[in-house]
Amino acid sequence: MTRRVTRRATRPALRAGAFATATVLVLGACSGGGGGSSSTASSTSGLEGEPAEGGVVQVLQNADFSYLDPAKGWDGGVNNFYRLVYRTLTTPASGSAEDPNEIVPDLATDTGTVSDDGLTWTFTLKDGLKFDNGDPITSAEVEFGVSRAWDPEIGIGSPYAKQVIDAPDDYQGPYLSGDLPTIETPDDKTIVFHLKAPFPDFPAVASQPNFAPFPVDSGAGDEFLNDIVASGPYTLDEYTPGSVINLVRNENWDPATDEVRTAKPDGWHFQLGLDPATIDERLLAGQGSDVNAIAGNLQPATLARLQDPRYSDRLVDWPGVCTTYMGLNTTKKPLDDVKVRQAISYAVDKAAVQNGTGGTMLADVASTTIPASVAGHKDFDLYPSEGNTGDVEKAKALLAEAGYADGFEMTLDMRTQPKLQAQAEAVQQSLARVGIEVTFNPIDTSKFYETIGTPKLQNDAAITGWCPDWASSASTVIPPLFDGRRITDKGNSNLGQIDDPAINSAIDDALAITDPAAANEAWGNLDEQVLEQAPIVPLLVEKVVLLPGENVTGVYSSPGVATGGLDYTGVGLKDPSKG
Amino acid sequence: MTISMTTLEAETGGAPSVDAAPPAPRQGVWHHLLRNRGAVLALSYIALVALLAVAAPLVVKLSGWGPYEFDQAAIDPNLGGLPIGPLGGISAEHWFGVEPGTGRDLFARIVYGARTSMLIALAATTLTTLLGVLFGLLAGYHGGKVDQVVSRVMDFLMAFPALIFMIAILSALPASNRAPLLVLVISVFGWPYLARVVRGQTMTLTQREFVEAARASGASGWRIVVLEILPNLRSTIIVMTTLAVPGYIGTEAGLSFLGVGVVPPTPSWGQMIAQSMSWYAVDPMYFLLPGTFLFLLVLSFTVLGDRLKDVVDAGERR
Amino acid sequence: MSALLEVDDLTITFRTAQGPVDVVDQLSFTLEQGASLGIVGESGSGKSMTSLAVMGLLPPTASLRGRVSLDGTDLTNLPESKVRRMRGDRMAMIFQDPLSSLNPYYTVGMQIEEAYRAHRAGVTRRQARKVAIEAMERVHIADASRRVDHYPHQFSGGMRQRVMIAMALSTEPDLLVADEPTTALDVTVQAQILDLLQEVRRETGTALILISHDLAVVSEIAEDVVVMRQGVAVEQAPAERLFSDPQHPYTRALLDAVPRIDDEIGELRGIDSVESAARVGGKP
Amino acid sequence: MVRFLVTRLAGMVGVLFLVVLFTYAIFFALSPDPAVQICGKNCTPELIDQIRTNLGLDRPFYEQFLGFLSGLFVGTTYGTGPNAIDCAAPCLGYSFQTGQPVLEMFEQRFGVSATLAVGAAVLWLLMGVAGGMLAAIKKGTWFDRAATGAALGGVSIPNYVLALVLQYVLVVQLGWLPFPQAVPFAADPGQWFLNFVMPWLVLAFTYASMYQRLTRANVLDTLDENFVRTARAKGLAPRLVWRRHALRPALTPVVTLFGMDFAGLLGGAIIIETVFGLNGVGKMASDSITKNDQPVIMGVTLVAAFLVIVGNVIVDIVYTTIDPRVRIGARA
Repeated sequence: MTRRVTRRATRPALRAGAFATATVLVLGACSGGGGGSSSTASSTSGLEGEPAEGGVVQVLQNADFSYLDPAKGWDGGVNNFYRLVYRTLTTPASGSAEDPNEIVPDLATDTGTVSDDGLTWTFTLKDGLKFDNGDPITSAEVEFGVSRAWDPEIGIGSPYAKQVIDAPDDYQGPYLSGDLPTIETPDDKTIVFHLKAPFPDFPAVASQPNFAPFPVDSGAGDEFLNDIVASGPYTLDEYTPGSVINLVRNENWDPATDEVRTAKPDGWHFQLGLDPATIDERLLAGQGSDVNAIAGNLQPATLARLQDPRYSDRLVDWPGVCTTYMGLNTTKKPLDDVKVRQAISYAVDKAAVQNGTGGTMLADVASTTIPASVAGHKDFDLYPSEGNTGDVEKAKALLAEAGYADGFEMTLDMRTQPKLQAQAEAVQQSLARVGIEVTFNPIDTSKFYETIGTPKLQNDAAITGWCPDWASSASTVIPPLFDGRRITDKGNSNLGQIDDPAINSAIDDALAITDPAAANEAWGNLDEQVLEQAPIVPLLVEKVVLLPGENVTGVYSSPGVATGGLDYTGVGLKDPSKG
Repeated sequence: MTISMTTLEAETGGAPSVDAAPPAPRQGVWHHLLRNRGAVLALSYIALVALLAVAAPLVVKLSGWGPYEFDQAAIDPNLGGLPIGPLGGISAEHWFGVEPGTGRDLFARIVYGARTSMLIALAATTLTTLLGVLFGLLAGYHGGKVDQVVSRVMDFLMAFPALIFMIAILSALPASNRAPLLVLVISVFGWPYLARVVRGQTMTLTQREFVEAARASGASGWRIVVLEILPNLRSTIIVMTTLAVPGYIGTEAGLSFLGVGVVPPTPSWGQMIAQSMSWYAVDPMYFLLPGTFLFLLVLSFTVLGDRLKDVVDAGERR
Repeated sequence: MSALLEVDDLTITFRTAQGPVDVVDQLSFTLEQGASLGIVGESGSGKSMTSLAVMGLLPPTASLRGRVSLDGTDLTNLPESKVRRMRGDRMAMIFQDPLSSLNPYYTVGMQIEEAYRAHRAGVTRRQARKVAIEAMERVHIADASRRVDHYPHQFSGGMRQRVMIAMALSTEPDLLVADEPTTALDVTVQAQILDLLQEVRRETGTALILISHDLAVVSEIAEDVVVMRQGVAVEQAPAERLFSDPQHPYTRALLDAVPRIDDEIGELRGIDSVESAARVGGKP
Repeated sequence: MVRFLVTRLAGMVGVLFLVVLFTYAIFFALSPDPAVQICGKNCTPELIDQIRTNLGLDRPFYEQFLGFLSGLFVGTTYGTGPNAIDCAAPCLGYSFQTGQPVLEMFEQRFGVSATLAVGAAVLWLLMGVAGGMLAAIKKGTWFDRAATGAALGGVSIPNYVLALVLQYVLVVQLGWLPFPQAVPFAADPGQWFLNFVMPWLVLAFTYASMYQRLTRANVLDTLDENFVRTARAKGLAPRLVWRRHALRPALTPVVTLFGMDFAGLLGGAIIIETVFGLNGVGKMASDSITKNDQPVIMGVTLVAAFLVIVGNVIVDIVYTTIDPRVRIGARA
């Protein structure tokens, strides 16, 4: 069965609207784009033109990728990279596709066929699939690749295979336990998965990085730490951790088998370990090979320097897919009182949080859990205020009703990084207006998730973010954040620790809906239902603001692979001889 | 560099010798200091910063903005939160302009930052001096095994890559109350530099006639140390301590700069400079102001220490 | 024949924060070839400044009026480079503290050679070394050919002063200025060094200026004595007359302070007071 | 000499052992559980336990410590079975966050740091020592006053403030220099120089100021020494007095201080490399502190301690050859 998802309200194409107030920044091309009605709105004058064959794309990056091994890595940055070197059964559509949120076939000929009971999914592989060493990719290699997810040390990436696919309780991956019996490979082209329970979103699960195929018995221990076996259009030429990744063409990749990747450039050169400020300076200067450079989000301080028209042509501005929110721990007094939580929802000055994050160019104020660019978004604002600066009167009234007219004290878990600190301070200041005194519990970045994900250690509130694992549905937004039965001792993501039977059953209902459109409507309504309880305060959706080099084109957003950022698969150079 | 302990290392070579006459009377030292223009300027600036630090709540009442108050009207949300107006938003409203992104008043943050700098530096100085004098006296007076142990501990601490270790240990420790931790960590690595000098001078003094005389008359060990030896070390301790203060101010700022200093939203100059780093191109005032305040404070203590040393040395030569 | 050294109306002025101070005031004396002169006075009387003025080694903060002429040449009018060439060649000097006066980083041999080679152009190292060893032998340093390669800290105080004397004599100067040469030494060694000075003076015919706060020391060697107090020569007389018939009250006081000297060799009584006086007046 | 070396080396090993023990104990007590970090985003308590067992993290402190120590000499293996990771001797530890032996991470970044350190050292010796000597010779002149004032400012200005000021003036306002990034010498010597010149200057400036002050004071002190007076009394040419008798004693403490400072440069490099975004060992240290990558922090601390201690020993040895008064073995 093929899933079709209704188009989102806003396309992740270039949007000029946010610049309206910055006079010089109004893009010349916005007349043609805007609104998202046109399917080709994702190009501007500076980024026009089809990518030509050849050249090397330069990627300037601060941090190294987490892991080259797709069973280990799982985040917006590395997932995007994986698509250059690995293929999976399915994959999110290219950023340039009509609906980039859609899940489309990749190694498989379609997005899978489900049995009537919803428990068995069957995929058929395309012809002509090969690894970079020329060996054919068959169902055995796909099975082997997936089964690595069960290895306790290697399978630390995407959890969905383990959560959804049925497996023996003591199964520990191919190296320790051998073949996984619940994945069948009746012939070289067919692979059959047996699930624990029906999971209509299984095609999205099959797009997770750990569905990449690997030669049987490869990849034990640290084998894939510094080298890989590629199935995508590029393969690893050089890797110096923390400093350089060089990709060259995988000659055994057949473009005829791949509808997603255009793979126009001859290679990719990742320069890692660069300071964010250095990256911005280089992008601004655009010297030498930096005309072919792409990078992540610009720094807030850089935005003020983009008033020069020579930059505005190249500037890319997309809505994000990750919600920044403040979780309110409903097990703590007085946050167990819904009126107090609603009061906080009213009191928070979201505009101040937005400014601390980098202002209107880097973030949109959020009033919902599901971001506008993710399927299932419903537009509502339960706690509105003028200019999003907070409604102090309403908040005070609610506090008085709850018996806290004089306010109270609460502790906010925070990380001491400039942006996160500014967000926390903005919340602290705005809550002070209604008498709520916020003290900080600063936590080292590396320990932050461990702390807030452990209910025993968690304090009253914490500011964090959530990105959907795929943008085709909100099934990876609402359940992890609000399903009371998913609260665990460690690694908990339901920060509000809300356990409401009505919400729980509504989640079950929504998960069972097989019609995507109906499911999305259900998620949107559920979002509203949850926020009436105010277990979290949605704060922002951080945007994507990029400044690609002037020779770069094919710049499209991918909500599914790159959490709203630049989709590498379409990127190419206008003139390969440059730089 | 303000963080390296070698600043102290270099100065110990020039520490006043004890062989000369008893220390110049305090009055004399003040008298000489107040006649030196550099010393007076340095003292005035230190007094000003100390006054700002002590009276911070009053001062910000005068200036109108507290250190934590956001002023959204002072920044431009469409330009990444850049302060509105020239020179980082300097105006009658905000005397030193505002912080990008939040619009917090820089003057108030600098005034409160002075509290952090002064408090930590002075606390660290006090603790370091106590430890340094105590262990220096102990090792120098007792000699033998005690000296062996103290000296080995000092060697060990001085061989340690102090800055790297301070950063590492502070980042690993719980962040909730960093100020006492900062003081402790700075002092633990700081005292050997004073103790080494005190130890050497105590050893010399212990051989001197008046100490031997006191000992012969049956005075107890501590009595001799406190009444006979300590007064003779006074000028050394004062000079070395004054020269160490700028090091501690710099270290606190440096650690805050690297993100392991005091916890926000408490302002600290080092932290402000760290945050200003990404803004230096568009809002240079953001780093220039706290940077200048920090520079002048370190400079003042250095000048004061230098002059004090000159005066004490000259007193001893007379 | 003119005198070897003529000091005429010498006034040395120091610039200080409190204004100019005359440390030597209108001092005059003469010294014949091969003669010996003692300058006596307490600390701060200007005797050391006088010796430095003779050598042309006054500190830059001092200024000088009057004449200092060696063999008829007025040193005060000569350019520094010319004075330098005479210094260490025609006139040499030894100092109070032989340890700090020798450079700890170089062997004594090297330091003696250096003095010799500075004034003898074209001398090879080998020749200079031979001169150094000879000079050391002349001042009775045993095993000179080996010790020439030792460093100053490997010598005892008396031996170091012998090295200094050897260094001064290596160029066979006409005038030797000895500024408190025995003050920093042990009592027994003091006598040896004084004997040595007498001996080399007899052997080489060098004129000697001996500066000391100690009349007992001066009385052993000097033929004439100048008594200085606060920069002024209060009495100038042949040694014998000065001791037998002091004219100035200050001279008498000095003589009284030192225990009577009964014979020429000197029993060196009252050593303790000499020692402690030296301690107070000397550099710590 | 042999005995001296043996004693010094034994002492060095002892101090290093203490540093290792101390550091290891502290991080053992304070660090977040590496197993939790490895475990990733979707972790279960069982998985954490499993990883702990696999990596030997559940063993008692002394066993883990001994394992680390033996890894230094004979290498070690992390984990067991098919997923075991080998770390060859000298194994400074293994970063599970980057998936690299710590030593390898060092090797990759050492070049940048060494370039920074050597360049800065050359600059600061030139500026500091020459400046100090000139100021001493010209004591009291305008040059002396200017140089002394600059040095006073130099020791007082935090180098990150100086870095920002220079960057603002030279890069943003005047555009004379590029925004610093580590360009390999082999790639483009001109660019290499232009990119490193500002980090060199900033790192060197504080040290240069310190050395200027020290040199000036030492030279002035030495010129007051009796042996310099003796040299002048010998009638030596001023040049010779200066070079032979004043400079060598005056510079001896500078040489020893230089040894220690150079060995301790890793500390200074942290800030400079962070400010200028140069990917050297210092940057690696500050990054791993942010990420709490314990094995890397351990490794950096150890290497830094090693450098300082070796620096001390070298200084001692050099000292014995420079200063004849220091007999070998006399300094413990």
